[in-house]
Amino acid sequence: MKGEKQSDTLSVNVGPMRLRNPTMLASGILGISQDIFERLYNNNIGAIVTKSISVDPMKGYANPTIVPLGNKTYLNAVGLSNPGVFAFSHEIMRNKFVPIVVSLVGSSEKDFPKMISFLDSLNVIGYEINLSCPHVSKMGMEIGDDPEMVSLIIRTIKRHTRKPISVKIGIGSMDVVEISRVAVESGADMITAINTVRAMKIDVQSMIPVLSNVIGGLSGKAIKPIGIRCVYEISKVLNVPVIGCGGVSSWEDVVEYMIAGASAVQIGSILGNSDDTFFNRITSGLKRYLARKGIKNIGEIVGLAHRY
Amino acid sequence: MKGEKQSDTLSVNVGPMRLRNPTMLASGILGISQDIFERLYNNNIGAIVTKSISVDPMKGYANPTIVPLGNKTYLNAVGLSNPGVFAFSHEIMRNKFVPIVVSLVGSSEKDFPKMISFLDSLNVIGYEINLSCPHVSKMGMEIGDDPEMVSLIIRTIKRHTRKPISVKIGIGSMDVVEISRVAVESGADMITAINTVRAMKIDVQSMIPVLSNVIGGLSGKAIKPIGIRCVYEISKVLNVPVIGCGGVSSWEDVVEYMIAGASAVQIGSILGNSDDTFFNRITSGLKRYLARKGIKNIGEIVGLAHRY
Amino acid sequence: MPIDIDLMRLARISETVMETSSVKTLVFKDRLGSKASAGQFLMVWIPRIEEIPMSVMVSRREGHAAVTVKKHGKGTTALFEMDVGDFIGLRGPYGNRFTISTEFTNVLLIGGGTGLVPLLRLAVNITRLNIRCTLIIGARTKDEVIFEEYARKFLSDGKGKVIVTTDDGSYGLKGTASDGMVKTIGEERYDCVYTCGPEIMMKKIFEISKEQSLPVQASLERYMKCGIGICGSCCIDRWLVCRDGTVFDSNQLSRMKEFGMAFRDKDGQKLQYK
Amino acid sequence: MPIDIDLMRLARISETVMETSSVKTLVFKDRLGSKASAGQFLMVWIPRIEEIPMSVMVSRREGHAAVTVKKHGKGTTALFEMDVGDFIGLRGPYGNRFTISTEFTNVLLIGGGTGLVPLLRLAVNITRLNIRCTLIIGARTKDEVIFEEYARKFLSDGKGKVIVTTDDGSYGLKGTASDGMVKTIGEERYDCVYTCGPEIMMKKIFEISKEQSLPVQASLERYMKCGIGICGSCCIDRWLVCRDGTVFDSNQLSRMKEFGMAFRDKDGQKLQYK
Ligand SMILES: Cc1cc2nc3c(=O)[nH]c(=O)nc-3n(C[C@H](O)[C@H](O)[C@H](O)COP(=O)(O)OP(=O)(O)OC[C@H]3O[C@@H](n4cnc5c(N)ncnc54)[C@H](O)[C@@H]3O)c2cc1C
Ligand SMILES: Cc1cc2nc3c(=O)[nH]c(=O)nc-3n(C[C@H](O)[C@H](O)[C@H](O)COP(=O)(O)OP(=O)(O)OC[C@H]3O[C@@H](n4cnc5c(N)ncnc54)[C@H](O)[C@@H]3O)c2cc1C
Ligand SMILES: Cc1cc2nc3c(=O)[nH]c(=O)nc-3n(C[C@H](O)[C@H](O)[C@H](O)COP(=O)(O)O)c2cc1C
Ligand SMILES: Cc1cc2nc3c(=O)[nH]c(=O)nc-3n(C[C@H](O)[C@H](O)[C@H](O)COP(=O)(O)O)c2cc1C
Ligand code: FES
Ligand code: FES
Repeated sequence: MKGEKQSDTLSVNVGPMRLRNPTMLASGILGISQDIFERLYNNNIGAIVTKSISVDPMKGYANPTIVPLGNKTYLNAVGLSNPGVFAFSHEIMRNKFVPIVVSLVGSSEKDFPKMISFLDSLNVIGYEINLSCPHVSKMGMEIGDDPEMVSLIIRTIKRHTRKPISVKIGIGSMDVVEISRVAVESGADMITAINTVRAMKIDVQSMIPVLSNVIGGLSGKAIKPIGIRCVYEISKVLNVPVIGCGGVSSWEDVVEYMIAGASAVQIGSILGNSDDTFFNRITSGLKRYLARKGIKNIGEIVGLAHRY
Repeated sequence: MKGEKQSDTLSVNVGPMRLRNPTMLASGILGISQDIFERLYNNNIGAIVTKSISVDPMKGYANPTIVPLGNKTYLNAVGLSNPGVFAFSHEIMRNKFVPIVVSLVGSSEKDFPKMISFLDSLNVIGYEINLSCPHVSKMGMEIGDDPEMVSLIIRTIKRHTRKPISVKIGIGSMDVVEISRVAVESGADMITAINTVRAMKIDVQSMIPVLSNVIGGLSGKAIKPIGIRCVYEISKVLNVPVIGCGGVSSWEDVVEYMIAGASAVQIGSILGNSDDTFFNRITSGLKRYLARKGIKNIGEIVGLAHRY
Repeated sequence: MPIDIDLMRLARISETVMETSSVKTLVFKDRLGSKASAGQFLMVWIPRIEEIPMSVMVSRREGHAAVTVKKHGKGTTALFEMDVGDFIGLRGPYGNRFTISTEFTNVLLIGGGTGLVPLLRLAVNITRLNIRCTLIIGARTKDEVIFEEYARKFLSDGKGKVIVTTDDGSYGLKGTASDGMVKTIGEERYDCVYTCGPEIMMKKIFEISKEQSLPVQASLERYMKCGIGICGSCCIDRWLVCRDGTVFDSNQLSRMKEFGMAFRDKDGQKLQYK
Repeated sequence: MPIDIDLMRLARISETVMETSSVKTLVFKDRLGSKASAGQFLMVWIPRIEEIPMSVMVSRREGHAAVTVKKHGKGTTALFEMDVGDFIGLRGPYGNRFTISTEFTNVLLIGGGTGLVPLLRLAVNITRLNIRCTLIIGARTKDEVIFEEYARKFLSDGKGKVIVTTDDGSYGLKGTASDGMVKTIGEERYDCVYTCGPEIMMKKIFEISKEQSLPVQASLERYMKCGIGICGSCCIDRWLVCRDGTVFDSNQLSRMKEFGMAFRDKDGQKLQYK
């Protein structure tokens, strides 16, 4: 798959998924509305990953849930608020042309077949399993740090769907390569790395932690070098397509992730600083870069850093 | 210790160490020259932590070893280069007035008594044990992620010195609270959190990882919210003085770390962006803040965020 | 150094004004807020309680901004109970703004409740351009009429006029704000209708305007978490109210299936307006 | 957007000049480098091989900078072997600069080897201020004399003069650069001595100057990793060469115990000059 030639400069194969370009919406960003998905797709995004969906609706935490820290860096503890799989399956029921990956979150392996039964017949190209939300107990990182639970969840999901699944990992208390290995050995088709990194902000004047949940996840520019490292480490060791995520804000960042080993790249918080031309600017930047280097298809740069 | 009143506004007790103000030099920053230590002390720093010293001299990695990433954020893989304990004990032999904490690094528990035998009779106020360098195998994080090794090293050190020791932890593949707990139960007097975070940077034009070691550690502004979170988590759960470190560049950052639970705060990479007035600006900022809040001694703000 | 409007800043409340028994204006020093355009909002942090979007109110004091809050749930009640000397956190101002064409000669502003806040800011700008301006203040009952005195003062001297409507007829015209609208557009020719308030009211106004081919600009509200186009919670059809709005024009409004019909709850579920 | 000099930028070598069999000048487009002051240096990345400090050489081409490298170890050899079209990475320029007083009328510049690089930049500035300037070019032997032609050209027309010394007498004055210095200060009165080159040479020059009460500015070299005052590897006594230097004046030099005596190795061990 790596380096495989394509007719089109930017089209990529991400495991069994074929995308017109390597950009994807990161989960939790603008991720609950079919109308918004269509707008983003019309604005040239490669694919959508939805907000993480749970069996039942979740209200999430009180605000502040999202705190800009400056320099394209953000802290959030949304608390996985989502409309639940029932309402969400209605949301995307009329999806015709958008390549949608549904992000799923659950507190036990039993949650996942329930959700898949609602979603599997819809126009959905795959699932991303969120095992790495750093600030919701019993649903995120606590599961991602438990290899047996990870394995059980993935094996259960694979028995209930033939669609490709990516497992989203984060900086928890297990080595990223080890937890990815567990995921792949249990049947994951792809790995998404990384989720936000556990972090915190205190307002010094009021002496109060700003997030209502006190602790949240760091995203944006600050975590890019960490994400690049994780993608490099995982893709160098494991024979699995990796989807890069964390701090992408320019076409150069997309290239950096792909050279590190990512087959596609998710874009999240930066969308708060961008407009409808964002993905066009990314794709034309990528095309110019490839032309300058004389590269026919962007897949050829995937993992070039593994030489070092 | 927390909240204990002091005659002087900024003086703090950090476990058994008493400092004139809560600022300390982070290990590895300008950390090999007694002349520089004296200059920093004359410029009003509270204490010095030296470069991590090993039994034998270490050349470290080839350059580039330090890569500025912009916005006060840095990536480094110096490779623990240091002159070795013999040369270094000569370096600080004539130390009269600088409160020096020597950072120690080793590849087995046997290394530490050797180094202590050179250092313990010198004018040194304590040791910091670096178990968290994220990019040197067999010396850094690999040890920090092994609770039995951590415990063995600390118990060994405690048998060979009566000086206070701090254990420096990082974001590895063990939970920061758990590894701190192991350290404290093994006899550590203090915890320093955090070291740099494993990260990487690829130059997209040449498609080459910039650090000669490929992977290094992220420091500076980008990691501050992660450091704040770690200090909060550790100090909230464990009854041990915590020394905050990571991304401090202003007096507000010092305050944020202390409210999170730090008894003192180390300052590292930002010194690349500062001049001789830096610590005076920090201490006068702190004094103004305390005056405005009507606080007599800075120790009173330590851990105020634990209310939440 | 340029100031990052996204970084939360603390502001000390320097003055409060009780507008009604459940509506209060809080004034505070905030240079960025003082320069906000009509239609923009601030994300207001009530420490440890909530962070909520609030339209920026005009403040007579240089370098100061204000918000006018109506007691509602947890967040607005806590804000309402704040007093001089208390601190709030601020981000923003965010969002787009009402636009005014210099070719306009007479415009109609229709507000309900705290929806009047952005319209007052707008009215100030409009009168500065020597455009005549009629402001309809809609309320359920006499006690809930706000800003009337203030509006009458600066819409005097031929600059414009103020019409008050109450649902129960206890003051001014009996009827809704849209009833007031029907009456005044029968009497005068307007170039544009600006509105902010309960969505059902705005929907009605939009429909009346459509029949009359009157252009409308409406400032909408949706549940907001980030205020900066990240979370998606404020979406209405394909638009984000925080980023593409809060102000939408007739063209956009007519393409919205959800306007006046449906909104999303805190968890993102779509609910119908009753 | 302001350009961050710390962020590594790639530059393509556009021209090379062989100065001697082991010294080569590489020219590349780099706006920041082209504006460097005399005494400043760039951190030059030779991808996958090394990153090393290099003084910024004058370049005649607008918007271009250059470095002149002497083949030495791994890094300098790789750089020396680079050709037109190859890419290097750049950070900086870093460090302070030589200072010139407008009251000076005649100054002496003494350089050895690639230490001439910052002095050429300085000489250009000095002659622009209509200050006379004598440049001593020190070399071990005739083949190692660099920049003579270039220097003679722009120090002509009464702007100054060039003295070449060779240790073996194969060209110019026989002797070291400091021998040349002794001779010329016997003949002319200088207001200041500027020097860059082997430290033993600079130490000698400093001592001669001290006897004559001549102020000195010397550009020093130490092992550098970061170039920006973080790592401490470049320290000499209480100073950091990358940040407090590279240029130090007589006052500082006289307070240094390590100047001409000791330097630190890659691991930070202090070694004595032989
Ligand atoms: C752009 C904009 C400008 C606004 N300007 C004003 C103003 O000037 N004065 C004023 O009094 N009110 C204003 N509001 C409404 C105000 O934000 C809500 O009344 C407030 O957030 C309710 O919070 P609560 O905790 O009191 O209510 P809750 O008890 O939490 O909820 C009550 C209802 O308020 C709404 N609401 C709650 N939280 C939010 C939120 N974060 N964002 C949007 N709506 C929410 C929902 O409809 C919810 O059902 C504005 C809203 C928006 C979107
Ligand atoms: C401010 C400054 C300006 C300089 N300008 C020039 C110049 O214009 N032209 C030129 O040819 N040389 C210059 N040098 C010297 C040049 O940087 C070294 O010769 C080069 O770094 C050697 O690298 P190497 O890999 O070839 O040598 P190695 O084989 O690694 O080492 C040989 C010796 O070179 C020195 N050295 C090695 N690495 C460094 C380093 N990172 N920083 C400083 N010294 C080092 C040490 O003394 C070492 O013992 C300058 C040095 C400094 C500090
Ligand atoms: C507001 C917000 C909400 C998020 N919600 C989710 C989520 O529901 N599921 C998930 O897997 N990741 C979630 N994330 C993490 C992002 O998908 C992404 O991994 C992270 O933000 C890093 O990418 P970025 O730096 O481009 O934002 C969320 C991030 C943000 C900022
Ligand atoms: C160049 C460099 C070298 C470092 N060397 C060491 C070291 O030897 N031992 C150690 O414990 N930490 C070392 N660190 C980590 C710092 O002590 C500190 O934990 C980290 O940089 C975060 O702090 P900062 O953001 O203030 O730089 C080094 C950091 C840098 C940037
Ligand atoms: S409030 Fe978050 S996108 Fe609008
Ligand atoms: S080279 Fe690092 S401090 Fe000077």
